[in-house]
Amino acid sequence: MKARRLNVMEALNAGMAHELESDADVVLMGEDVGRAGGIFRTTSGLQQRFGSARVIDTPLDEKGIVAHAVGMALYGLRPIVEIQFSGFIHDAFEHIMFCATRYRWASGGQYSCPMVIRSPSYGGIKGGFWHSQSCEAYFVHQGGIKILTPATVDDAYRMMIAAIRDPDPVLLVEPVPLYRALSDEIVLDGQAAEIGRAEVVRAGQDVSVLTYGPIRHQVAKVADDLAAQTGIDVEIIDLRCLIPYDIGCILDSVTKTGRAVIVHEAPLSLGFGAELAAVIQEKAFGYLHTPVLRVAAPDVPYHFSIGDECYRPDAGRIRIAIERIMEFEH
Amino acid sequence: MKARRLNVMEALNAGMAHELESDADVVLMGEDVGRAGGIFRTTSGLQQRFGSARVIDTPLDEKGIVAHAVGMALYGLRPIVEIQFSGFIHDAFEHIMFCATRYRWASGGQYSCPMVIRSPSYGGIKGGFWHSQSCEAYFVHQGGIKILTPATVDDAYRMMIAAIRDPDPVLLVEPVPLYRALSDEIVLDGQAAEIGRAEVVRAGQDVSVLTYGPIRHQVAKVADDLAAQTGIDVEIIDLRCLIPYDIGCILDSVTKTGRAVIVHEAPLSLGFGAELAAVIQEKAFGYLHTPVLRVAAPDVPYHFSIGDECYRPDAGRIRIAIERIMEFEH
Amino acid sequence: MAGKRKSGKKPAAGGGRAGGYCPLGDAVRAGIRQVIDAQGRLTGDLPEPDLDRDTLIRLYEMMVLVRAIDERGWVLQRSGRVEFWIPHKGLEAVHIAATMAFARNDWIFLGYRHPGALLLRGAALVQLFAQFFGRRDEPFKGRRLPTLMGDRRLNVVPMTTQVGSYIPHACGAAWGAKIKGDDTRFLTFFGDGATSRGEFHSALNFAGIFKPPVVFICENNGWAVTTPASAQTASRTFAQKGDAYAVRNLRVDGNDPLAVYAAAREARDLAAKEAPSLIEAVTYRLGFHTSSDNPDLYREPEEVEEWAAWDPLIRTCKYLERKGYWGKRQEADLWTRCTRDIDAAVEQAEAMPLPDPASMFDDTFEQMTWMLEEQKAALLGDLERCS
Amino acid sequence: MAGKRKSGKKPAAGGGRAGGYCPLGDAVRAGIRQVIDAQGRLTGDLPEPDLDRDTLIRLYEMMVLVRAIDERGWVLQRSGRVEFWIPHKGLEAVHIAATMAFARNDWIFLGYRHPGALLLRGAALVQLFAQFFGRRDEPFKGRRLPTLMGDRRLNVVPMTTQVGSYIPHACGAAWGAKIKGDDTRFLTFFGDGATSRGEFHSALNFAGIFKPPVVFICENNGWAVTTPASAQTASRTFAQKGDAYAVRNLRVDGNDPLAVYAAAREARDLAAKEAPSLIEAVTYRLGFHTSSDNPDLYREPEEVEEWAAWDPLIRTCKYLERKGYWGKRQEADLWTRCTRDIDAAVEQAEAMPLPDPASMFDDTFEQMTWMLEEQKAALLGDLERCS
Ligand SMILES: Cc1ncc(C[n+]2csc(CCOP(=O)(O)OP(=O)(O)O)c2C)c(N)n1
Ligand SMILES: Cc1ncc(C[n+]2csc(CCOP(=O)(O)OP(=O)(O)O)c2C)c(N)n1
Ligand SMILES: [Mg+2]
Ligand SMILES: [Mg+2]
Repeated sequence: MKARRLNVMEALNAGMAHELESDADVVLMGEDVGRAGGIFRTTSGLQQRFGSARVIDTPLDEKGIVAHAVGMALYGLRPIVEIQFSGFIHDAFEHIMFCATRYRWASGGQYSCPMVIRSPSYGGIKGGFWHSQSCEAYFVHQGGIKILTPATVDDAYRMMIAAIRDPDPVLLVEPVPLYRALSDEIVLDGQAAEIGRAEVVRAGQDVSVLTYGPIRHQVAKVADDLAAQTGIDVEIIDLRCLIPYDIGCILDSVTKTGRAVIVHEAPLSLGFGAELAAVIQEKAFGYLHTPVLRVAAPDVPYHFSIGDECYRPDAGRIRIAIERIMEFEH
Repeated sequence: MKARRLNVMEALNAGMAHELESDADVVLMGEDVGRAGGIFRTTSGLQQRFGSARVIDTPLDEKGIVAHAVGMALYGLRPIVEIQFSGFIHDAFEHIMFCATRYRWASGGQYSCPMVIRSPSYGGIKGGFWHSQSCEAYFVHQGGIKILTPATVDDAYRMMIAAIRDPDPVLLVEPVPLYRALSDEIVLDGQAAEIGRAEVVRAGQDVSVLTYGPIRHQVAKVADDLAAQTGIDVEIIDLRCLIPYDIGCILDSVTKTGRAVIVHEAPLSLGFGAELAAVIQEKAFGYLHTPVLRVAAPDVPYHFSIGDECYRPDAGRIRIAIERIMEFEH
Repeated sequence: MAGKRKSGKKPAAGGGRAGGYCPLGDAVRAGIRQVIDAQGRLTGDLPEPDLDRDTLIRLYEMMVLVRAIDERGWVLQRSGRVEFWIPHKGLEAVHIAATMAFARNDWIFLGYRHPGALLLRGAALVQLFAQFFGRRDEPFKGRRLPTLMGDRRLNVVPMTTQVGSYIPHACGAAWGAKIKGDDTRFLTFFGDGATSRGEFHSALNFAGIFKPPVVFICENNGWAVTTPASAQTASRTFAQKGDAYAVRNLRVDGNDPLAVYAAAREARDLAAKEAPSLIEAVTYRLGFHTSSDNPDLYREPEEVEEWAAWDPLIRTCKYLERKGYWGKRQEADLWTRCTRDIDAAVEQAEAMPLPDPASMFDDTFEQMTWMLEEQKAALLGDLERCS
Repeated sequence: MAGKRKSGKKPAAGGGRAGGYCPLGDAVRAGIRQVIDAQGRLTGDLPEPDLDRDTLIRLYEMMVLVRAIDERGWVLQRSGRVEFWIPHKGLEAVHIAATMAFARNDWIFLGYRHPGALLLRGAALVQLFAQFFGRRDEPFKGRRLPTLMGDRRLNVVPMTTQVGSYIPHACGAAWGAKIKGDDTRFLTFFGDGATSRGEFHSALNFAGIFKPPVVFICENNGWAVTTPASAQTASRTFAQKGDAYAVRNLRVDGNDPLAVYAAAREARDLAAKEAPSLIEAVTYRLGFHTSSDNPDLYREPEEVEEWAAWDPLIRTCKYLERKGYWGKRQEADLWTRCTRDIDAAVEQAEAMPLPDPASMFDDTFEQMTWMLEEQKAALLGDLERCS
C-alpha cells in the first residue's frame, strides 16, 4: 500500500471512512456533519459516500445527540458522534459519564455502549473560551470511559479506528489547532492504534516531560532548543491515552530521570497533571530528585484576545519549568 | 442567646430560615422543597413561613432549576437551589460550571451570580450509585465556584449562611448520612462560617490526615484507636472548603508531621486528593518522609448491596493507610 | 390534568372538596379514551379489543400477581428485609397491557414500577426478589436499588435511575433498529414528572424528525413525589406535547387495560409505518412514592379514595365476571397461588448469597484497565487485612 | 417551515426549483402576520402601528447602520483585522423593532446577531468596534469573541455563547423581577436551532407555570449553520411549540419591522398580565453563518435571491417613501453618515490597547482566591522572564 500525505483532519476522515466502509453498524452523527461535512470539514464527503441514513445531520442538541447514540449503541450499532466544539460537550455530560459508561456495569454486563464521542479541543485558534476548551479532565474521575487524544497524523487515523472498534465508550479528544496545520505521510492500512500506550517522543536522561495534545510539538521544540543551548537532555512522553494511561512508560522514564514536568493546556486544578503528579510521587517517591512540576493554564476561562498568547502554556513557560526543575535545590 | 440541640438537617434548615428572614432577595427552589419540605425534610416549614413565591416547588428538571436560578441571580436575587440528590446534578453541569461561574468574568465584572447549589452527597444510606454520589471533584477543575462541605452541626448552619451571603456561586456539598445521625448544641446567632478555613479536628505529631465530609468522623475514631493502641499520633484536618482550600493549615501540618494521608469518599482518579497530593509534594517536598497516600473509593460506581460496606472507605482502610505510611521505608 | 384540582403552586388548603379528583368518570370530556367503565362495562368509546379468554385471564392474573408483589415488597421493606421499595399499586394496567400489545422480541425501556413487563416475558419470580434483596445471582449482580429491573434476555432494558434520561435511549435504540433494517419495535414508559426534563424534549424532537419505531407511554399517575401533575406543566394534557414535535399522540384511561392494550397495539403497528406515538396513560399512584415517602404531607385522602374506586384490578375483574370468565373461586385461588409463589420466591431469594467485593470491578470495561486491576487488588488486600 | 423546501435529511439534489423558498409572499396561508408587503404597502393584516415620523426614521436609520456595520465587520475580518465575524445581514428588522417595542429599563438577553439592541440603547459605535477588536476598554475587557455583545448599563445581558443556554436565564431573571415586585419586562432572542436544546424546553415549561414577564423571540432565519430549519424539528412552526407549555404564541414576518414591533409591543403589555409569549419571527440569514462558513456547501443561490427580494431594508425604505418620509437624498446621506461614523469608530477602536495578561484573573470571584493569586503571580513571573 502506498503512503499518502494527509493532514490531521484528513486522517481522521480516513479513519472514519475506513470503519464506515468495513462495518455496517458504524454510523456518524452530529450537527452539520452530513451534507456540509462538518464545520471543520472533518467529515467531508462521508454522507455522500455512505448515505444520509448512516451519516446523519442532527438537530442542535448535544444532549440529544449523545443520548440517542447511547440508545443506538445499546441496540448494537457503533455510533460516532461529533460534538461541534468540546465547549459544548457539557450538556451531554450526564449521558456520557453516567449513561454510556454505566450501562455495562449497571446491567450486570448484559448491555454495552460502544461509541465514540469526538470532542474537538485545545486552543490556538482565537476561539475565546467556548471554542478553545480542554475539558478532558472532567471525564477522568470515576473513569468509565477511555480517553484518547492524537497529536500526530498517524495517531489521528489509528486512534479513530481504535476508538470505533473499542467495545466501550471512548472520548476522542481531537486537536483542532492541528487539523490543517500538521500533515504527514501515512499508509491507510486500517491498522488501529493500541489503546493505553504512551509514545516516547524523544529519549533523554535529565528530566521527563509528560504531555499530551498539540502542545507536544511545542515541548519537542523546547527540548531541541535546550539540548542545543544548555545540554539539558529532555525525555518527552506523549501520553496519548488518559484512561488508561501508560504507567509503565511513565515510571520507566521518571525513575530514570528523577524529574518530571507535566504539561497540558487544561487548567491546573484537577487537570490530568494532578493525577499524574499524585501517582508519580506515590510510586516513584524514592527516585525523585525534585517535586513533580505542572505547567498548565490557570483556573480561569480562556481569554479571547490574549488567550492564545498568554493563557495557553507556551514554549517559554515550558522551558522555564524545565530549567526550574533542573535547578531545584532542597 | 440560648443553645439548642439540632441535628444537621435542622441546622441547615435554620441557616436557610435565618437568611430567608433577613434578606428578602433570598429564594429557595427545587423539586418537592416547598409544601412537603423536601424529600429529606431539610426545608420543612419554610414554604409555610415564607410563602410559595419565595419557597418554590419546581418541575422535575435539574437543568431548568439551576438555569432559572442563574437568571434570578443575574437579576439580583440570591437563589438557593436544591438538587434532590447529587447524583442528579449532572444535568445542570453546564449551567453551574459554564454559566453561573462565567457571567462575572464574561461580562467584564458587570454581572454576578450569587447562588447556592445544595448537593446532598456521600454514601452510607444504601442508596446505590445514584443516591450515594460524591461528585464534588467535577466542580473543582477551572475553579469558578466555591465548594463548601459541612460535617458538623455548627458548619451545617454557618456554612449555609456563608454560602447564601457569598457574592458568587457556591456548591454546598451536604452530608446526607449525617442529616439525622448527628446532633449537637448550637446557638442560632446568624454568624456565618469563614470560607476557606480548614479545621484541625485533632492535633498530632506523626501523620496528617486530610479529609472532608462525613468520613471525618470515622477518621477521628481511627485516630483515637491508634493513639490508644499504638501510640501513633494523628493530626486530622477537616478541609471544609475545597475551593478555596486552606493551604496554610495543610502545609503547617504536613511540614510538621512529614506524612500525609488524604481520605475522601469520592473515587480515586482525579478525586480532590489528586490535587492535594500534587500540591503537597510540590510545596512540601523537602519535608516529606514518605509519599502522600490517598484513601478513596475505587473508580467504579457505588454498589447497592455491598457498597456501604466495601466500596466506601471505612475505618479499616483508613487505619491501614496510616499504618502503612508510618511503616514506609524508602 | 383537566378535571383535576389545581393544587399547583398554591395547594388548596386541605379538605372540604368532595370529588373532582379523578377524571376517569368524565373521560370523554377530558379526551381520555376508554373501553370499560368503573364497573367493567363497555363504554362504547374505543372498541373492545379482540382478545381471547386465555389472554384476558392471563392479563388479569398478571395484574393480581404484580399487586401481590407490591404488597409483599412493602412488608419486606417495613420489616427491614428489603432496603427500599417503590410501590406500583394502581399502576398495573398500563405496563402489563402495553407489554402484552408488543411482541416478545420488541424492546422495552421501563421505569421502576413495572415488574409485570419482566414477568410477562418469562422472568421467574425468584429473579425479581433476588434483585429486591440485592443478591449476587440476579441479572445486575446486586448492584442496583430494588425495583430497578430489567433483563437483556427478555429484551427489557434496565432503567437509568435518573428520571426520564432513558427516553432518548429508547428512541435511539429504535432508530438503530430502523437503520439496521430490523423489524424490532420499541416501547418505553416514563412518568408525568419525566416530561419536564430535556431528555423528553430531545427524544420527541428526534422522533418527529427521524421517525424511529418507538412508542412513548407517559404514565401520568398524578404525582411526581410530592408534586402534582398540574404543577409539572401548564399544558392541558401531556399527550398534546407531541404536537410540538409532530408526533402522533393520544390519551387513554390508564386504569383500563383494554384501552391501554388497544392504544398500544395500534401505536405498535403505526410505529413500523414511520409514525412514532406518544400515549398519555392517565392513572394514579395509589401507594407511596417510595418507602421513604409520606403522602400525608401533600395529598388528600379523598383523592386516593376517589381513584381507588377506579382500581384497575376491580374493573378488570368485573369485566371478566361479566364475560363469564371469572368468579369468586378463581379469585380466591389466584390470590392463594400468588401468595404461595411469592413465599417460595422470597425464601429462595433471601437465601441466595450477596455479591463478592471483587465483583464490584467487573463489567466496567469489557477488559478491565490496569488502573482498576490495581485498585481492585488494593481494596481486596485491605479488606483481607481488616477481616 | 410551511412553504419552505423540505431539504431535511435528504436535501434536494441542487438546482431546478424555481421559487417556493420564501413563505413571506404567502404569509396568510403560513400563518405569518404582516403589516407591509415586499413593496412596503400595507397588507391589511396586522394594523399599522402608531409610530410617528421620527420614530420610523430612527428605526430605518438604525437598520441601515447595522447593515453598514455588518459590511464593515466582514471586510475587517477578511483583511485579518478582526479575528472572526458573525454576520447579521437580513436580520435587522427583528431585533431592532423588538428592542424599540420595549422600555429602556427592560432587560434584553440577546444572541450574536443583534448589535442594534445596544445601539438603540445608547452604546457608542466605538464600544462595539472595541469589542470586535478584543480591546481592553470595552465592557468585557476583550475577553469574548467579536459580536458577543452586551452591556449592563444598557440592561443588555451578554450571550452565553452556547446556543440557547440563556433562554432560561432570561426567563429566570423575569421571574426574579416578578418575585421582587418590579415592573421590568424581559425580552430574549434566539434562533431556530436553539429551540432543539433542553434549555428551550425548560424555559418554556417554567414560563407556562410561573408566568414571568418575558417575551421569547425565536428568530427563525432558516438555518442553523448548515442545517435548514425544516430539519431542526418536524413541527410545522416554531411558534406552535408554545402550545405544549400553554405559552401564548404567534408567527410574524421577521423582515417586516412594523409587524415585529406590533407583536412585540402587544407581547410586552401582556407579559405584565401574566402572559409570557413566544414569537416566531420568520426571517432569513442572507449572509454566511460566520466568517468560517461556506454556504455554497449547503444552500441554493436561488433561495438567497428569493429572500433578498424581501430584504427588510428595502421594504422599510419603500414604506417610508410611500409615506413621504424618505427620499433618495436622505438615503445617500444616511449611508455617507454611517460610513463616516464607522470609519471613525474603527480608527479609534483599533488604536485602543489590548488587555494586560494580569486582567485575565480579574472578575473570577468578587474577591480573588489565594489559588488564583498564586497562579497569577506565577504566570506573570513566567511572562516577565520570557520577555
Ligand atoms: C433526574 C432525576 N431527578 C430527580 C430524581 C428523584 N426522583 C425519583 S422519582 C421522582 C419523581 C418521578 O416522577 P414521575 O416521572 O411522575 O414518575 P413516578 O414516580 O410518578 O412514577 C424523582 C423526583 C431522579 N431519580 N432523577
Ligand atoms: C450548545 C451549542 N452547540 C453548538 C454551537 C455551535 N453553533 C454556533 S451557532 C450555531 C447555530 C445556531 O443556529 P440558530 O439557533 O438557528 O441561530 P443562528 O446562527 O441561525 O442565528 C451552532 C451550532 C454552540 N454555539 N452552542
Ligand atoms: Mg408520576
Ligand atoms: Mg437560525
